[in-house]
Amino acid sequence: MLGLNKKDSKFLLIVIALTVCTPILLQPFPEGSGLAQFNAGYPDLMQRFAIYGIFAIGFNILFGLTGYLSFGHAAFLGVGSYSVVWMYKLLDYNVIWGLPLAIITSGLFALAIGYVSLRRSGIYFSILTLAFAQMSFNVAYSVLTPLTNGETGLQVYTSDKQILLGANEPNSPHLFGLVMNQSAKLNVGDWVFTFNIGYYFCAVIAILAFYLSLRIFRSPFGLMLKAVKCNQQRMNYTGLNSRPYTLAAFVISGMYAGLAGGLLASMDPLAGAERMQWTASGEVVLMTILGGTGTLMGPVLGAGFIKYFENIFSKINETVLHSWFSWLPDGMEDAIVWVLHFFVGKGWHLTLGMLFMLIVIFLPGGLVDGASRIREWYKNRKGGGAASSETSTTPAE
Amino acid sequence: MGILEVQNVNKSFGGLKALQNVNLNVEEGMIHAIIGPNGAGKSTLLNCFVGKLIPDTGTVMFDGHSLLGKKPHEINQTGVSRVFQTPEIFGDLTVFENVMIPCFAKRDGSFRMHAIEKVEAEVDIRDKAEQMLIDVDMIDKKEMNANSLSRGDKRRLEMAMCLAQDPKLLLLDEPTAGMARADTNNTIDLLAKIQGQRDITMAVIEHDMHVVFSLAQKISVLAQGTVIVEDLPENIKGHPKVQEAYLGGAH
Amino acid sequence: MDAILLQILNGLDKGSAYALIALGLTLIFGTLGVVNFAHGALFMIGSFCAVTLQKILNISSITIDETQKDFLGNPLKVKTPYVEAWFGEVTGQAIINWSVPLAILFAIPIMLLVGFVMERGLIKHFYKRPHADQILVTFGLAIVLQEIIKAMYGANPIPTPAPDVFRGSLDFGVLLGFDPNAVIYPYWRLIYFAFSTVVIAAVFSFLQFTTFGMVVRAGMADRETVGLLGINIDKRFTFMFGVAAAVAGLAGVMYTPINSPNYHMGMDFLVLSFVVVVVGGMGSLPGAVLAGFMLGILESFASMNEIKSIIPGIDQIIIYLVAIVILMTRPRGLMGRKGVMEE
Amino acid sequence: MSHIKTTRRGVLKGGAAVGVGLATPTFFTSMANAYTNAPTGGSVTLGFNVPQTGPYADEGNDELLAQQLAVAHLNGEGDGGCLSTFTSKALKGNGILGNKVTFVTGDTQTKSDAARASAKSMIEKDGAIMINGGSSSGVAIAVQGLCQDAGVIFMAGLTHSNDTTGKDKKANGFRHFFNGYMSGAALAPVLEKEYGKDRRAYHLTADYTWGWTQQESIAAATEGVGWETVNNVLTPLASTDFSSYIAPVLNSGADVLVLNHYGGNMVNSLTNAIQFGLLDKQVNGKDFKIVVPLYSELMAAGAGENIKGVFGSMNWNWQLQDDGTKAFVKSFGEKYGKPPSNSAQTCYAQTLLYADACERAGTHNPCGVAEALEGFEFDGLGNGPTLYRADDHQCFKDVLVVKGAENPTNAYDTLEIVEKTPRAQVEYAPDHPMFAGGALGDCNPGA
Repeated sequence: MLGLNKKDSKFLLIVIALTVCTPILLQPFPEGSGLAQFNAGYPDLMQRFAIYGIFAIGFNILFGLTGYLSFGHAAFLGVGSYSVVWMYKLLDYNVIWGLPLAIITSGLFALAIGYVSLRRSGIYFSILTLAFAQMSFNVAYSVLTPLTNGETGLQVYTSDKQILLGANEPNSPHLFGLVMNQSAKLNVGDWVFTFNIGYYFCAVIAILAFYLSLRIFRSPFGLMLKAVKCNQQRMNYTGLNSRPYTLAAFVISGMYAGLAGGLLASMDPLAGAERMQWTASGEVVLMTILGGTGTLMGPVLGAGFIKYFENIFSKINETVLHSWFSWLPDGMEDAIVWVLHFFVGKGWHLTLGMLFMLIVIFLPGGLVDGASRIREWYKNRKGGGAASSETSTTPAE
Repeated sequence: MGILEVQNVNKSFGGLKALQNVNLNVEEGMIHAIIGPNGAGKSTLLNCFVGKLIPDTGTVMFDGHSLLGKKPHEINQTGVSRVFQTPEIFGDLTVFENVMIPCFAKRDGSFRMHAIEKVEAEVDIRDKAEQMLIDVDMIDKKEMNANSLSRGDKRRLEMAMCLAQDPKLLLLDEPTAGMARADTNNTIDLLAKIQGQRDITMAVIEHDMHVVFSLAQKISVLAQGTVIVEDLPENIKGHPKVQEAYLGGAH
Repeated sequence: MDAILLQILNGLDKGSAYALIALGLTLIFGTLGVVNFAHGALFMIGSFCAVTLQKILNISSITIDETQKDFLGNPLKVKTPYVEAWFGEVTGQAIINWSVPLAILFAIPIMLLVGFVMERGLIKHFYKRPHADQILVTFGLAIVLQEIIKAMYGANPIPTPAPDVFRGSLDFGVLLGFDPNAVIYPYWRLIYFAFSTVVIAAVFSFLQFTTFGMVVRAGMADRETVGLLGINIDKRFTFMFGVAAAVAGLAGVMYTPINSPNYHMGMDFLVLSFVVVVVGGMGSLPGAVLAGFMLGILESFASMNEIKSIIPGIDQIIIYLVAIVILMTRPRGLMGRKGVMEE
Repeated sequence: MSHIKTTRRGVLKGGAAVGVGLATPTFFTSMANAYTNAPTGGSVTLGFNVPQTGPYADEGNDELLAQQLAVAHLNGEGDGGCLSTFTSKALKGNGILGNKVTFVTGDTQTKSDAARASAKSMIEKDGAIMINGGSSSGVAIAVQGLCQDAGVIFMAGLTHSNDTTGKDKKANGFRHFFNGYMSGAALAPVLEKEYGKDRRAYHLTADYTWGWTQQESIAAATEGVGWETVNNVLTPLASTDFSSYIAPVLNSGADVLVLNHYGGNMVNSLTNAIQFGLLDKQVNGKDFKIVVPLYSELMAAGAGENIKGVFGSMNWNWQLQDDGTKAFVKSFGEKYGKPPSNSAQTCYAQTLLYADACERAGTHNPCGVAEALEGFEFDGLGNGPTLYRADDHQCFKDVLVVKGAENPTNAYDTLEIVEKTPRAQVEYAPDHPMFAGGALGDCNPGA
């Protein structure tokens, strides 16, 4: 199917099915129950899963395949967002103008930064990319304010030209009239599922992005990128010029980042400079490593994991904790709430930090490693050792 | 005319003169061995051929073109392949992928953006890579991870990778170093077979005199950074200068 | 002229902070080959050693004073630190006043211990793992450490002043024949500079002149060979990790009077210290120190009005710009060794 | 195409009303509700969006405590706080419009992106009908824009930039806090009185939007009383050490240093300035002085003794003696054991004001609430007689000029009130040039 072998086709179909069903899968608990707090099936978070998934998939093409660790990919995210918002300001709210521009500008930006940075390797490369991104962030926050609106973030004002704006056009991002923040709801018993246009728009693009990365992984080009990571010396003595390969990977992953940034602005028409800060660059690095570097699905899982904690755990406050444990005797309730409050709400960072450590200590291959271990354990339990030898030789992707 | 002509090459590192006025002429179709005691400059000389080092003075001509100032991948594309002392392979990839990469390099040149094509669909590349593995007798290890191979297998794999490019000149840096006698003999047979089949010129650096005299059709002896003798194997054995170089000069 | 002199002083002072932090980082980076994202957290913990000591010294007995009212109109609880009760008011207050210098004594064993525990308990298992895994685990550790500090002390900066005798500033200009007030520089910053220089010198001489240091340096160059000689290099590396943590911690303790410490100060310095180490060159201790001072001085110059008026915003990007220029002209930074962290 | 915005909570409860609970799936594409997150089922959800991680986490925590207190008071729990002193008597202590008040919390991280994400989650997931809180102008403006689009009311929390109710004002957003212009207008006469007309000021300004509007305001106000602005130096946001910006100050001929910094920046720049001994120096025959236009209790705590004698302005302070303040401080202090900060008071007052506006409007509809708040005059919440101006949704009230206390008796009276600048003195026309551009637009009820 689509130029994929049977195994990959099956894999892609599973990914598509999961993506389509996300609004249902992320909503496992009925409304009003105490556990509804853990539901994640609301539009904004689902959109973020898809968008940061794209960001991480793209980053993985560079880092996972070539081993070049960029610490400045957030710069491309920011450039993508600014491109899209500028198109809103100049033309209209149709995202069709901004997204291609986001990919192009971030691609050019990546070409320039990559051309310089890729002259060095290892940590020197990482620091060069970091320096470029931090410079971009600092100037975007201050001296480039006319272009970026600085601290406030670039947004559309009523005084903006918007020369293509039609009389009946929606006043928020849309694709030819399909308004991104529109949703439909499905009520099944106590469950409510939200199907959001913006999410499905992101999901379609994310699937395309995933498919493209799958093709790259399976292509001769992908093989060459893996060769860069393995042994650049041998590569050069085999008549291959590693520089254009790495530069191409850098630009492709920069374009993915630009697309992700553009989508962020497509879901929410504001582009803030913080998107370019080193913490944002670091976040995608963490997502990729956490999920499983060099695997196809890992970075997406990592992205979902971090965004889930950021948006769900940060909202569990003491009142919520008390409501969960109200069935306990008072003293015990207070004690449990007191202990737990260090890990949720304002303490969500602590939980995240501890999970980073636990995962990297116990699952050297990241979340994907965990998934394949579970699968293997399950298979062993079911069918004895026969199946395990097969799974261990093919890396989980 | 030799396919590789080296004239008056000098190279020094700081105050140390590693190569002094080296002249070498490797004739097409021959196996040419370069021998010499430790520290004689053999590896330095080899590095000057492949673009890793640039000589301070002198010329290195391959097939009528200068190699000086060219990058390693450009030199390789003109038809020079190198086997390293410790095998340089793509450790995390499978044996088959290892061999496919040079096949791609041979067909597509030093860079091609074939990002949408599929490796699986490249029938000619796959056929050629399989043939190479059959040639070096490793087809049964095709799907193994290259890191998990034995040292001898790694070296055979590296040989296969170099041969996959159909090089005009194959440079071998101590191809049997650290091998057991049986493996060494296998390697000798393999090299002889290759040379018989494909008419490749080879330059071999080697310590093992058994290997040298089994294979070489011509021998250069390098000592203290300079070529002291270049002659046929039968003339080398008893040559006084060679004995002097190996046994330690004037003593 | 006086303006330039001032900025050189500033640059040396800033540079000494950068150099000190980078020195510890490059010990870990260069000796152990570990990308330690928790190094900023070590600096922060050093600072909070000073805060903790200050809090300990301020532990008080509470008496209720009926004549005074607190903000709710209840009788005021008057606090008297036990230190004052035990040593008399004058001595007690002096001890509290000197809490930052005293914290140095307190911080060295704590930081050594933190370093040992960190290395033996966690980092040791990551020597053979990819750098990416090291980044993730040390970043996770950094978050955990700073969240613990946040849970203990809150997010707000905590003032930890220098002893009274070191308040105010020295009028350098008068000594050099300028007008009064032309070149003044705070006493504590001068002390910080001197302190940094001493610590840096101590670390260098330790590595240069002791057998222990020689082995460690040899180990940095070629770990396997030293291991083959039958020397237990691991134990020494553990100790070096402790030393690196102690250097970071001391930098933190002494920094507290300059800027009130807060729980995320480590993250603020993290990126910068990596830039300094890499600009200095991987695996080079003198490189890290040199780069620290160089970036400090250039940063100070870039913040001069005369320069900002020519290139607006130059002070925002100077460090990164210099880093790019240096790494482009010198592939391994100022004094980097070949093959360290180049893959 | 019309906007269709729905939330699960709203749907659920709406669904329940028409008899769902059956297993039959029902599919909604639009809602019968007239506005976003219309409360059903006897409770109404407020969203408290404050920084819980990052440098302003303590500020955010204080805001959160105050908001929780406000919710308790609205529901008739506790001592009722300011309900008894508030001049509007619409609130009965039985929730809002009979609906019990509940709340959800989110973490802004003091980043526009994260703040918008958490506000969205409260609106989309939890059915919050109003968003309250925050501790920076960038975040306030970003979230205000979001609430405008989503059709909920936004009450801004701590935001001091002129832009929040200037070029970035929005019909659904209201600000109880004062702004840079007001700081300037309140401070300048006091500074003139204390330090004289003939002063030369050197400004250090945080290089981002808030810093610029603050600097512009204070420079204009001090120039108005005859001061000269010697220099204005922009400092990078990421700076932690300001020594290289402070070192040249003494040589510039200036005799006053104005620190247009906030939060950690201000704590560090003030600490650095004191280290350089600036306050011990004399320039032009006058004692050197430092001014910090915007103070907060937490900044004062962070800077410690360094604030002694340094002037600044505040929105409110717990040491005020009016009934509203006393009631709030008593209520807050007894519950949490410390006096509230001025951002806590802002968030508390805003929660009450929102509830009161709902009661007076008789609806939770943001348009009705906005209309009730526009032009609303009241007293008894601690700030004296107060007006929510209809033109730009800026609140007008007395502004406090404070200075660092010379001899604080405890951890909480480090700032002392110098003057309560009357409201008339800090008022300005809605079309004042510093607030020009932008438009409120129309209120958006969402549905």
